[in-house]
Amino acid sequence: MDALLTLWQSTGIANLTWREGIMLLVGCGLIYLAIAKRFEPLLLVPIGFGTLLSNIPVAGIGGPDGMIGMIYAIGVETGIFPLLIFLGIGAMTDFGALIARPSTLLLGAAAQFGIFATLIGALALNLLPGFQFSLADAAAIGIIGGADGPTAIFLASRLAPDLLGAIAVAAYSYMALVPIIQPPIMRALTTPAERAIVMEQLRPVTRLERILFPFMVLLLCALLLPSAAPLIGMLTFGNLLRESGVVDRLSRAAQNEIINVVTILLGLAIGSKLSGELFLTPQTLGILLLGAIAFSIGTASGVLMGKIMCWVTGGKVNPLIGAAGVSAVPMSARVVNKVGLEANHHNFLLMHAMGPNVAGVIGSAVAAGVLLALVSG
Amino acid sequence: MDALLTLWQSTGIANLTWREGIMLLVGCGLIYLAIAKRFEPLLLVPIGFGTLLSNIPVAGIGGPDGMIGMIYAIGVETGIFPLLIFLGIGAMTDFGALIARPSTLLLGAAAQFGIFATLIGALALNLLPGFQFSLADAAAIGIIGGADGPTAIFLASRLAPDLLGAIAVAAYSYMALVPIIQPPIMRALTTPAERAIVMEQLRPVTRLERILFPFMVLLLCALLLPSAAPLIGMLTFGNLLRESGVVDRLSRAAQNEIINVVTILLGLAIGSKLSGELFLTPQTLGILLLGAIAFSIGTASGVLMGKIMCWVTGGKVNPLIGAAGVSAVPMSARVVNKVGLEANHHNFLLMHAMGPNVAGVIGSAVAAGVLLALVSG
Amino acid sequence: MDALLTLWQSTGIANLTWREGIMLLVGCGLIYLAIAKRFEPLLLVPIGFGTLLSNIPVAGIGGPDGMIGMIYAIGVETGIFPLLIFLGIGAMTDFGALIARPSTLLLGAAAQFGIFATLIGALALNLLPGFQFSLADAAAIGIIGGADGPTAIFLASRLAPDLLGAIAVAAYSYMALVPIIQPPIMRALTTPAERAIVMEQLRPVTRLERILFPFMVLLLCALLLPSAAPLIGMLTFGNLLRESGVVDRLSRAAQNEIINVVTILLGLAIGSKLSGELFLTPQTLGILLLGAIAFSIGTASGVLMGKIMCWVTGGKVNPLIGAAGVSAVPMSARVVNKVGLEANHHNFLLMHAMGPNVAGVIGSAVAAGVLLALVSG
Amino acid sequence: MDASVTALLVDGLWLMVTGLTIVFVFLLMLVGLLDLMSKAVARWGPQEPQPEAVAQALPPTGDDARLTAVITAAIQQYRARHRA
Amino acid sequence: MDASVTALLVDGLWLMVTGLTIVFVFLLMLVGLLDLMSKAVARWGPQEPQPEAVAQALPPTGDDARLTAVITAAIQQYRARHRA
Amino acid sequence: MDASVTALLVDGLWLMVTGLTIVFVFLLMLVGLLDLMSKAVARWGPQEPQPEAVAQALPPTGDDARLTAVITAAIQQYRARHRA
Ligand code: NA
Ligand code: NA
Ligand code: NA
Repeated sequence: MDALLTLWQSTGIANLTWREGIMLLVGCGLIYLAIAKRFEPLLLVPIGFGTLLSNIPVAGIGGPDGMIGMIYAIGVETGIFPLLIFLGIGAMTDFGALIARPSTLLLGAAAQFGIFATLIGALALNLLPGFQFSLADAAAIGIIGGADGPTAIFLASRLAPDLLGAIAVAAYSYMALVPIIQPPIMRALTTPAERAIVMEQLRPVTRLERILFPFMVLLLCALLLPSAAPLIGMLTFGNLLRESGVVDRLSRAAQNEIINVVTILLGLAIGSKLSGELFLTPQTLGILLLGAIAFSIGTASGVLMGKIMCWVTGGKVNPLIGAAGVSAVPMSARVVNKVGLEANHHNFLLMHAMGPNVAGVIGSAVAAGVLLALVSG
Repeated sequence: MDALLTLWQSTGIANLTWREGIMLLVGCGLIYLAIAKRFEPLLLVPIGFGTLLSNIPVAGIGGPDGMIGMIYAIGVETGIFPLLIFLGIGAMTDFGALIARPSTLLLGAAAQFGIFATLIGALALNLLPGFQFSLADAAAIGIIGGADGPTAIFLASRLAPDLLGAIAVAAYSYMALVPIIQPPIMRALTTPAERAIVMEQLRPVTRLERILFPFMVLLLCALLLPSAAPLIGMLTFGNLLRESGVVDRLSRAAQNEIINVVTILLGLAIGSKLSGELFLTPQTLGILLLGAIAFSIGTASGVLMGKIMCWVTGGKVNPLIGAAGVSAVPMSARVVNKVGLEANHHNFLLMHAMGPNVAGVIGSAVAAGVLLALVSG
Repeated sequence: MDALLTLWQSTGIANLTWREGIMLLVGCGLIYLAIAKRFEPLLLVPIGFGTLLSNIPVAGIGGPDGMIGMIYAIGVETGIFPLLIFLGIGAMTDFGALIARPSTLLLGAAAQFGIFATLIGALALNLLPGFQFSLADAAAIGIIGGADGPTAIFLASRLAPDLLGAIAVAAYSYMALVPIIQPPIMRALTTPAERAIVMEQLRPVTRLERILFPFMVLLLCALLLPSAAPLIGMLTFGNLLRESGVVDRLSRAAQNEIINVVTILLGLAIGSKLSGELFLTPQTLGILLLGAIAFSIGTASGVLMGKIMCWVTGGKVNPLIGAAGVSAVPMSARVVNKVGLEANHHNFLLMHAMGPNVAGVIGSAVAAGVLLALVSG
Repeated sequence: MDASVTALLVDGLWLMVTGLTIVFVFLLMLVGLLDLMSKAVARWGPQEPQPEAVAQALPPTGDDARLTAVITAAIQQYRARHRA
Repeated sequence: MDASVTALLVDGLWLMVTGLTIVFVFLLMLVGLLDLMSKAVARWGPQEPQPEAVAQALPPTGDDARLTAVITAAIQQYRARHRA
Repeated sequence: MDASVTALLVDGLWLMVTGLTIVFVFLLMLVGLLDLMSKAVARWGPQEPQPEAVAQALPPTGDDARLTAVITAAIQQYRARHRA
């Protein structure tokens, strides 16, 4: 009898709290979005399943002695996992369009306005009861506006680890929602004539330029903003592996083995931060709300900068490509292409949007470095 | 002269103990079985070589500062390696046959009787002089009857790390001996008429069922038996990666990169537990003996449950498929197929045996959870 | 104003020391050699980039809390990375030529003279002001003469971690320079008639011999020189994975996934030892000078041993193949082939040079074991 | 018979009974749950496309090894044919 | 309005201004640097070979696997020649 | 000449002599061991099948992926047969 009681008390049902129950549903919801709606499944399937595993009562898989807890300590607390993902992204990214037209970096810069506006918004939420965001919290929330998953995870793990779960979920969810969030904003801010602008073909880029490019970015980062060096460093290292042309097997390892294995482990580890105590708070609602605002403001400021560039160049730049400055590679570039085609059936903007698109990745890594330097310093 | 003496004293021969010498032979024996007899080579080659390296005198490769000792501490003590292997197995396993006919889970349940009978046997051995098995030791030995390598390693590393070497060797060796151990038992317990039974074709399984399956298993595990959650969790996670159809690159990483690399390291690490002091004891003989008994009892109870199901369903179930309930995927399913073909040349049981076969994997993971909850709790 | 000052003080320029500046140039130089001159790019690209990242002021990426510093602690201090590379090399190496003609092991032995001569040279440098090489330092420097990257890294990380950066750079640079360093020495020490000697075809080697080979090497190492067991053990383990023919997926994992990922991380980690304080010293100049001498002496002693074997066998051995005894696989074997072809257009020595070439790998691992046993013991 | 061993054996028997019971209860409940799931999918799930279509749709998922094997086989067949 | 929140908001605004400024300065300088680089490459860089030539020049790069393959091929050729 | 350096050099020379000796002894013994092994294999080892036979015998080894492929093929064959 006693033994049966012990047994019962070791079951999950007997120990299930309502928070855990809700988080199990949240985990299922994330996986549903990933599989049925194709919301960034590469990350959201592991995150969702990590949420399930971490919220199984008694098992403690996400705790300090549990498997996922240990993975978190090794890979996320140290920052190594998001950096390895950045290595893979560098090895997978073709910066040719950016090298051919460097001015599109300005579009990538403008779109970072979303980050800083959201930061203010997060601080303003403190006026409501129940919100207690510090400056570091606000900075970590703002980075959602960078539309760049690993950057958001890296910064949040440094500045606000308790909010990491909500921030990662918001970042990846909104990245998946880019095709829904962006088009209305793009249409509202541009005229049909602007959207129909056909841009000049990009010049070809030489191999030497491609090889020198990572060094230029790293040089500037080393001289001006060392706090962004881990992110920018791994991104440029990956890109050098790709473009050097002499280390193909390393480039392939970065693009496949490393990024795939790390994605599985990183997703599980983030799931361990989706626990009831950390996630079922008004803060999370605030973060989800602010994330949507961040994406919208980033898109709008990118498009507005696009309009300025259009005006300065005498109509040679289609302002739509500014929307790609939020990054969310390559989703937002494809959205730009689609909206452009609506206005002019012969207007293929994809290649032109790739410039601001990859500029957005650099832009948000730079913004992350700025926040790290100014907020934690 | 002095230096020559120092030199001589640093050689292996001068320091070789008889225990190390025998263990070097054991290591060679395991590799011989793996290469010449094809005994589970993927595990036994690394285990055998790990045994060689760990028993080289003076070098201390298996010790706390040696390479293999460190791998053991990182991957086996934490339980991470067997769990990652379970992830890969989940990603490689097609549970379709089980979903099409869930009742075969009962065959997977019955075959776990081998685990518990062996546990009693191990405790009974304490009546002989030289045996001192605790309840935890006995539980770890019993799990050999689960016929599932990573489950045995996981449980042994938790309950009886000193016996890990012998248990892992016994588990994989008997898995390789399944084609020799099982057929006589199967023939003894069934009539030719029973063996000739042709089963109904399995219904097709929809993609949605395949996707929901891991959740059903995990749900039950979370509610009833959280102690099995790490094993069941990684198995179902791997299976979801496979069946979701949206994260192929992660599924491939789990099936290849992760499982291959971990298998190499896990094998080496297990080899470090095959040291003379731990292995050359009467216990090891007992474990090898009990392992054979465990497999035999598991096979028998599976077949007997098959006979019950045959009787209940009015002869629709071929009792042979019960033997596949011990797991040892896919070896025992092929044994079933072979014995079935002997009785009836048109009787292809392979697909029907896959159901109990994968049920056996779940069954022994559940049994491991039970043992963890009841013995260490 | 104050904030602007803080900001300025957090930039890289404000903190850049001249040492860091020079090391950034050294890093660029290494990458230039790797890409433009094809100097062992697989290692020198990551080492060079690791140098850049580790010398970015303020960021501290190579420090104890930085990403590369952590990678160094986990992979290099423990010795695990070079050992995993040796595993991969074992899985990639065909020892057939050596098994067919074991006597070429003597050429691999002779070429190790470079190691010990350089060791003396390093100690002699202490006569000059500014040099303070201990016996351990000298041993680590001497191993450059082994012409084997991972062996050099392994030994240096054990005996002289502060010199690791310079030693690794010297080892890989001179390996890349083999086609320039070796031919003049080879021509100076041989007559045209000797160089024109056509060797007998190698006998075919059976599968069983290939499988037994790693055990023979490991057996001797275990009995005589346990201090070489980690290196020899992983090399022979990798080779067994390759030759056993029953674990293809593990062999492929060792040759690809493991070696590629570890190469990236190892290169970065070595870069962290290329810091101004450790590298910009007279010692480094000495190491680079001694490295060139080591390669030259190794080549010369290999060729001289080749001449002895030629004389003993009555002219059946082309002395050129002795030069391949330094290892630097497969570069030096190709150099031998080229110099042989110059003397006789039908003289293909490639296969015959592969024997001493892989013998050189074993030879320098043995020499490393000797140094570990005698110097640190 | 040693008293402590007897006690252990009693513990072991108890463990066997509870253990096997739990295993059976667990797997029986899983049988029920899977049956329920399959019925629910059959009733409310989406209309699955034709099995042939499934068979063709499935391969591109998951296993590269299989793909490689298939391709290799095809190549060898092709070569054999052309050699003959 | 809470004084501490006001202070935070002021901090945040300051952060926004400096932050965006740095982002823009950084990326503007990068624009300049990339322009300079491209011009330097165009003036002093090597004449880029024809795209086709590039495509053919790239593959023989770095890879040991390929090297092994080449050596193996050479060995087999060698043996074949000597056997014949 | 500095006394401590002289002592070091003496140590170094000693190290060179013992070190090279061990390397040579080790590799000489390995030569002998490999010769013995080859002779033993030639005398007692299995008759090596024809090279072609080897090539065909090796592939079916170990690999699970292949096993999976075989099983899958069997399944599909089975289904196809029963459907028809
Ligand atoms: Na961005
Ligand atoms: Na089982
Ligand atoms: Na060497």
